[in-house]
Amino acid sequence: MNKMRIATITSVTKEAAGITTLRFRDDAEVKPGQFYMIWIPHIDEVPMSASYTSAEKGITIKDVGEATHALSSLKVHDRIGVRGPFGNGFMISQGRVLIAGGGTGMASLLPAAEAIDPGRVDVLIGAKTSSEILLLERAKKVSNEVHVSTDDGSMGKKGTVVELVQEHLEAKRYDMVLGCGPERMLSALLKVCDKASVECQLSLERYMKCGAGLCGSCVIDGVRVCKEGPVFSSAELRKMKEFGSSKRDECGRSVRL
Amino acid sequence: MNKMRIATITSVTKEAAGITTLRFRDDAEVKPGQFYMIWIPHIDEVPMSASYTSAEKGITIKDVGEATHALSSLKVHDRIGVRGPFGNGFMISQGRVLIAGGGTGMASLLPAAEAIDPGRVDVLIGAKTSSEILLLERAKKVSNEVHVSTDDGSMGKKGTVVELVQEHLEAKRYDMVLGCGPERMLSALLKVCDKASVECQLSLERYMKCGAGLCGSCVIDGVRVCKEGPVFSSAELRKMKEFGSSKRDECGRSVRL
Amino acid sequence: MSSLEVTIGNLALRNPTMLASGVMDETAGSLLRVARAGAGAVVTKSIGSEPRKGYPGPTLVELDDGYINAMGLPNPGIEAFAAEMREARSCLVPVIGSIFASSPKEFSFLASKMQDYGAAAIELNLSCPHAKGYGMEIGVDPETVFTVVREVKSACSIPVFAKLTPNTHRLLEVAKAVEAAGGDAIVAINTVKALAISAEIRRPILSNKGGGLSGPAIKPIGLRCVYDLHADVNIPIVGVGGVENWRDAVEYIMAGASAVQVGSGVGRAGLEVFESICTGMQAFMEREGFNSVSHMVGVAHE
Amino acid sequence: MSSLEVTIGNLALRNPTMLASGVMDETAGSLLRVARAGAGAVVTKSIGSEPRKGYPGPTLVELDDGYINAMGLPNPGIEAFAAEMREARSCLVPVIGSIFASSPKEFSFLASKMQDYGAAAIELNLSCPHAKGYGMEIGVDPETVFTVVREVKSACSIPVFAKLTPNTHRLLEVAKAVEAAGGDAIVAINTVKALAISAEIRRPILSNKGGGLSGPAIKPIGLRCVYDLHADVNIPIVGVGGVENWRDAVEYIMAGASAVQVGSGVGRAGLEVFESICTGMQAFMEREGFNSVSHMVGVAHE
Ligand SMILES: Cc1cc2nc3c(=O)[nH]c(=O)nc-3n(C[C@H](O)[C@H](O)[C@H](O)COP(=O)(O)OP(=O)(O)OC[C@H]3O[C@@H](n4cnc5c(N)ncnc54)[C@H](O)[C@@H]3O)c2cc1C
Ligand SMILES: Cc1cc2nc3c(=O)[nH]c(=O)nc-3n(C[C@H](O)[C@H](O)[C@H](O)COP(=O)(O)OP(=O)(O)OC[C@H]3O[C@@H](n4cnc5c(N)ncnc54)[C@H](O)[C@@H]3O)c2cc1C
Ligand SMILES: Cc1cc2nc3c(=O)[nH]c(=O)nc-3n(C[C@H](O)[C@H](O)[C@H](O)COP(=O)(O)O)c2cc1C
Ligand SMILES: Cc1cc2nc3c(=O)[nH]c(=O)nc-3n(C[C@H](O)[C@H](O)[C@H](O)COP(=O)(O)O)c2cc1C
Ligand code: FES
Ligand code: FES
Repeated sequence: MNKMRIATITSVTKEAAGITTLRFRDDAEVKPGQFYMIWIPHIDEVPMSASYTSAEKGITIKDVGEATHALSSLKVHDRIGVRGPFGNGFMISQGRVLIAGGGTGMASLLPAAEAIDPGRVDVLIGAKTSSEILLLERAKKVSNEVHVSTDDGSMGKKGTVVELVQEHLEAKRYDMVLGCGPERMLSALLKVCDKASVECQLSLERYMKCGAGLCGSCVIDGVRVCKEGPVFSSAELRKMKEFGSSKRDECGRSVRL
Repeated sequence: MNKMRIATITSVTKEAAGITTLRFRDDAEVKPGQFYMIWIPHIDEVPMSASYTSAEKGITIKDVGEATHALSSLKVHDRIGVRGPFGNGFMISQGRVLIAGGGTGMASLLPAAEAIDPGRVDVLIGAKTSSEILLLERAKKVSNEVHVSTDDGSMGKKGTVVELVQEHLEAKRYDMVLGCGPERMLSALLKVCDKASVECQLSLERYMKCGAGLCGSCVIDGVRVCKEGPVFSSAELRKMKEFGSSKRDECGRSVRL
Repeated sequence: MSSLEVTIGNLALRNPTMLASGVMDETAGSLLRVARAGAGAVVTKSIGSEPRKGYPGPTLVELDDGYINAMGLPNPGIEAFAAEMREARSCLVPVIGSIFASSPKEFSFLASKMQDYGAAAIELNLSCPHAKGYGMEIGVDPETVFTVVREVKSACSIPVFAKLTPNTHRLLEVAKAVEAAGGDAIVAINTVKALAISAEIRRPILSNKGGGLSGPAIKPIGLRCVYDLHADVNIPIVGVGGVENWRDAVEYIMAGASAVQVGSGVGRAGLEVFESICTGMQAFMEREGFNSVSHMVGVAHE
Repeated sequence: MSSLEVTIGNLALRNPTMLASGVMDETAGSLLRVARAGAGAVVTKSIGSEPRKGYPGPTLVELDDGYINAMGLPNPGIEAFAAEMREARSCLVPVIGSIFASSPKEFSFLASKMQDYGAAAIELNLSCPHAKGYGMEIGVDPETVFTVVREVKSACSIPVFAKLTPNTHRLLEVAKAVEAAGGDAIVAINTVKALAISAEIRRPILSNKGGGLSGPAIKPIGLRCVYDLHADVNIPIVGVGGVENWRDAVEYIMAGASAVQVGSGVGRAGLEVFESICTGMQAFMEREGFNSVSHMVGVAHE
C-alpha cells in the first residue's frame, strides 16, 4: 500500500541539456532501482526512478514531453505528489560488478553503484554526444574505473556503451552486470553478457498507469514491470518474447520498439 | 476495534438455580471486570461479564429473559458470536481488598479476586437465599476469608451483603472495596464505604446496544458505561446524578431504578 | 491567527465540527459532554413521534475501516425528548434537532416541537437506509423531498437542513429539490447500504440483516457526493462520512462543505476527535495561509 | 473431498474465482498468467469499438482499504483485441469478454465479435462510474438495460452476463430487466462513485476528478447487493467487490453468489489470491460439511 504524499522540491539541478534533477524529502525507504510515481498537479503522473535514495530523495528527468517538461520546469518550494517506491530494485550481488547506463538510465544505476563497496564496481556511461553524458562526477566518486562512450566520439570511446561493455567483459572478470537504458541497448547488452556468460540485471521501462501491479498496462509477456520488475535477471529476460521487440502503448496495443 | 469472532461452547456448568456458566475458547486478552457482547444467533446480542479470563474464557448467566434463557440452554459444540472485551475492568490496587458481590455480580468479581495475592483479599457473597449463593467454592480457593449473607438467613449472616461489608469495614482495615451487583445494592455500598473512608470500585450495568462507545444507549450522566465503565471509582460515582436513581430503557427514556 | 468560526446560513459555529446524528446524542448528558469535548454543534439522535425500541442485537458490526449498523431508529419519542432538550439547550453550542417521520405532516409536527424545545436548527433524516417506511425510502424521490422540506419550512422559523442518502443516482436532483423548497443546508451523507455475514453461523450478523456502512470506508463516497453537490447547488453543505482527523475535515471542506459531522469517529478515535480536528485544521490553515475556514470551502473546484 | 466446481448457467468452472474486468486482463500474456495462477475463469478488460488511451495520470489512488480508480476505459479496441483473444483462448479456463458501448447496437456488434474471437461468455459493462456516456449512465435505467441485453442475446449464442452498478436505488429493477431480457447472470458490483482530494494541492487527485472505489471498503456494499439480488432474481449472480480471502468469497456465496470475481485483491494480496481463496474455501467446506459450492449458495437466506 503506497499512499500519495505531497513533497516539496528542495533543490533543482540542471545535469545536462534537457536533464534535471529534483530533490525532495520523503521518508519512504527506497532501494536502488525502485521508482516513484510522480504527480505533477494539473498535468499527469509518471514513473521516475529514484536517483537519490537517502532521506532527501531525488529523481533525474529527461524532458521528452508534456509531463517531463513540466517536471523539469519546477522550482524550489513547488510541490509534487509521490507514490511508492514501487518495483523490486537491483539485487546487490557479491563479486565484481559492471554498471552500464545509457541516457537517464544512469539515474537508477548510480544509487546501486553507491551501495556497492567502491573497490569492486566499474561504471560505463554512454550517450550520443559529450554534452549528454550524465552524472559523470557522481560516478567518479564511487569508482576509480569510470569510462565513457559517445556515438560521435566527442568524449571517451566512439561507439555504443554496449561495445564498451563487451571490451570490459573480454578484458576483465565480472560477476554481475547492471544495466539501464533504451530497450534496444538492453537487448544488445543481454546478448553480450550471455556470450561472456556473465549474469546481468536490466531495468526495463513500460507504459505505467497504476504503478501498483493492478491495471496490467505495463506487462511484458504477462509479467508486470511495475511489480515483478522493473529489474529482471538474464534468466527472466531470455524467456520474454516481447523483450527488445515490442511494447504496449497507452491503449494496450502492441507496438514495435 | 473488536471484530466478531465465532466461538464454540466447550463446557456448560449449572452453578445454581437459573445460573449457568459457559466456557469457550477465545484468544483475546481480557482483564477482570471487562465484558463481552455475546451474539446468540437468531435471538439477540447481550453484554456479559467475563467470569473466566484465562485462555478458555467463561461467562456466567442468570436466566432472566429471552436472550439469557437461550444462552442458558446452549450445549457443548453450540456456537456463539463474541465481540470484545469491552470496558475498563477493575484496577487491581495495593493493600487489603474487600470483594462484595450480589447475584451474578460475583461473575466479574471472581477473576479480580483471583488476580490478587490470596493473603490480602476477603470475599463477601450475598443472595436472597442459600440456593442462590454463587461460586462459593471458587471463592474459597482464592481467599480464606469468604463470608456469606442471605436475606432469609438460610446461609451465613441474615441480611444484605452491604450490612456484611459494613461489619467488615468496622472490624478491619481495608484499602479498597470492589463491588458488583444490583444498583440499589451498589448505591448503598458506596455510602457505607464513604462513611468508612474506604475507596471503592463498583461495576455498573446499563442497557447496551453497540458495546463500542458509539451509540450512547448506555450513558449515565453522559458517561458511557461500556467505554469509560463499567467499573467506576467512588469519586466518579459520587458525581453521577443518575447513579442509584435512574437508568435508560431500550428507547432511551429515563426510568426509575 | 486563523479563525475556525463558520456560519451555515444564519447559524454561527465556533468551529466547523459537529456531532453526527445517532452517536452519543440521545440524552442531555451525552450531548453536553460532546459539546464540552469541543464540537462546534451537536445534532440529536433522530427523534420520531413515538418511542421506539429499535432492533434486537446485534445492531452493530465493527470492521477494520468502519461500522455497519442497524439500530432501528431507537428513540424516546418526541414527548419524552422535551426533558433532554430542556437540559441540553444550556449547552455552549447550537443543538440541532434531528427528526424522522413517514409523512410531510409528521415531519412538520416534529420540527415545530423541536423548535419549541429550543433547537437551533432542524435536521431532516431523509436517508436512514434500514428502517422501512422512513428515511431513504422518502429521500430518493425529489418530489416527496420537495414537499417535506417546504412543509417543514412553513411550520418553523429555524433553519432546516436535509440529510441525504448516497444510495441513489438521483442525489443531485434530490438536493435541488431541497434547495427549491427553501431548505437551508444539505447534510451528506448518511450511511451506505451494506451487509455483514458470518460464514460459520451462515447468516447475516445484524438482526435486521441489512445495515448502513459508516466510517473511513465511506469517506471517498461522501467526499464525492459533497464535491458533486457543491458544483450543483448553492445552499451550504455539511459533509459527513468517515471524518476522523483534520485532514479528512479539510478534504470535505475543500470539496465544498461548510462544516463536517463526526459519527463513527467518536467510537474509533474517541471524544478527543473534535479537539484534535480543530487543532490540526488550525495548524494547517496557518501553514497554508488560510485566514478563515470559508476561504477553504470548495477550493478543490478551482 | 469437497468440490470447488461450479456452473454459471451452462458455463462450467473448475472453481468459483474469476479475475474481475480491468485488472491484468488487457493482454493475452496477463490473462494466461492469471489462469495459471488458479482463477476459475478470466474476464477481459472492457473493450470498446475504438482504441482509447484512457485518462492522464493519476488514474489510481491507493487507500488503506482499497483503491479509487478512473482509468478512463483504456483499451486497444475490438479489432486489435482479436490477436489477444486468439492467444488467450488457449488458456485452461473460460475467457469472458467484457465490453462497453454507448448503444444497444454497438453492444451487439462487440458481443458478436467477442463470440467470434472465442469468448466463453460476454460480460456487459453497464456500470463504469466514470466514463461519460458509457457504463452506469446506461446501467441505472431498467428499460435501456432490457433493450441492451435483449439485443445482445439475439446477436450471439454464448451466455451473456450483465455487470451492474451499486450507485443507484434501482438495482433490483435493473436486475429484473436483465432477467426478463434473457440475461444469463448478473455480476455485482462495479466500483462505487468516489473522490480523493489532496489538501496540500487543493484539488482532486485523479485527473478525472471522480473515480470508482474498490477493495475491502466496498465488500459490505457488494455483499448487500448480492444478498438483495438473490432474494429477487432467479438467474445466477457473480459477486464482486473486496474479495481477497476465502472468508470474503464464502460470505458472497452464502449471500447468493454462484461465483466471485477478484479485482483489487490481485494488487493487494498478489496473484496468489486465487489459489489461497480456493485452498481456504475447500478447508472451510470440509470443516463445515459442505460437499459442493452449490450447497453454500444463498444459505444465509435460510
Ligand atoms: C520504471 C520507469 C522508470 C523511469 N525512470 C525515468 C527516469 O528516471 N528519468 C526519466 O527521465 N524518465 C524515466 N522514465 C520514463 C518516463 O516515465 C517518461 O519519459 C515519461 O512518462 C514521459 O512523459 P511525458 O508526458 O513527458 O512524455 P509523453 O509525450 O507523454 O511520452 C513520451 C514517451 O514516454 C513514454 N511514456 C509516457 N508516459 C509514460 C508512462 N506513464 N509510463 C511509462 N512511459 C511513459 C512513452 O514511451 C512515450 O512515447 C521511467 C519510466 C519507467 C517505466
Ligand atoms: C456490562 C454488563 C455486564 C453484564 N454481565 C452479566 C453477567 O455476567 N451475567 C448475567 O447474567 N447478566 C449480565 N448482564 C445483564 C445481562 O446483559 C441482561 O440480563 C440480559 O441482557 C438480559 O437479556 P434477556 O433477553 O435475557 O432479558 P430481557 O427480558 O430482554 O431483559 C431483562 C432485563 O435485562 C436488562 N437488559 C436487557 N437487554 C440488555 C442489554 N442489551 N444490555 C443491558 N441490559 C439489558 C434490562 O434491564 C431488562 O429489563 C450484564 C449487563 C451489563 C451491562
Ligand atoms: C450507530 C449509528 C447510528 C446512527 N443513527 C443515525 C440517526 O439516528 N439519524 C441519522 O440521520 N443518521 C444516523 N447515523 C448516520 C450518521 O449520522 C452518519 O451520517 C454516518 O454514520 C456517516 O458518518 P460517519 O462515518 O462519521 O459515522 C448513525 C450512524 C451510526 C454509526
Ligand atoms: C484498476 C481497475 C480497473 C477496472 N476496470 C474495469 C473495466 O474495465 N470494466 C469493468 O467492468 N470493471 C472494471 N473495474 C471494476 C472491477 O472489475 C470490480 O468490479 C471492482 O473493482 C470491485 O471489485 P474489487 O473490489 O475486487 O476490485 C476496474 C477496477 C479497477 C480497480
Ligand atoms: S502499471 Fe498498472 S500493473 Fe503495472
Ligand atoms: S452501548 Fe453503545 S455507547 Fe455504550
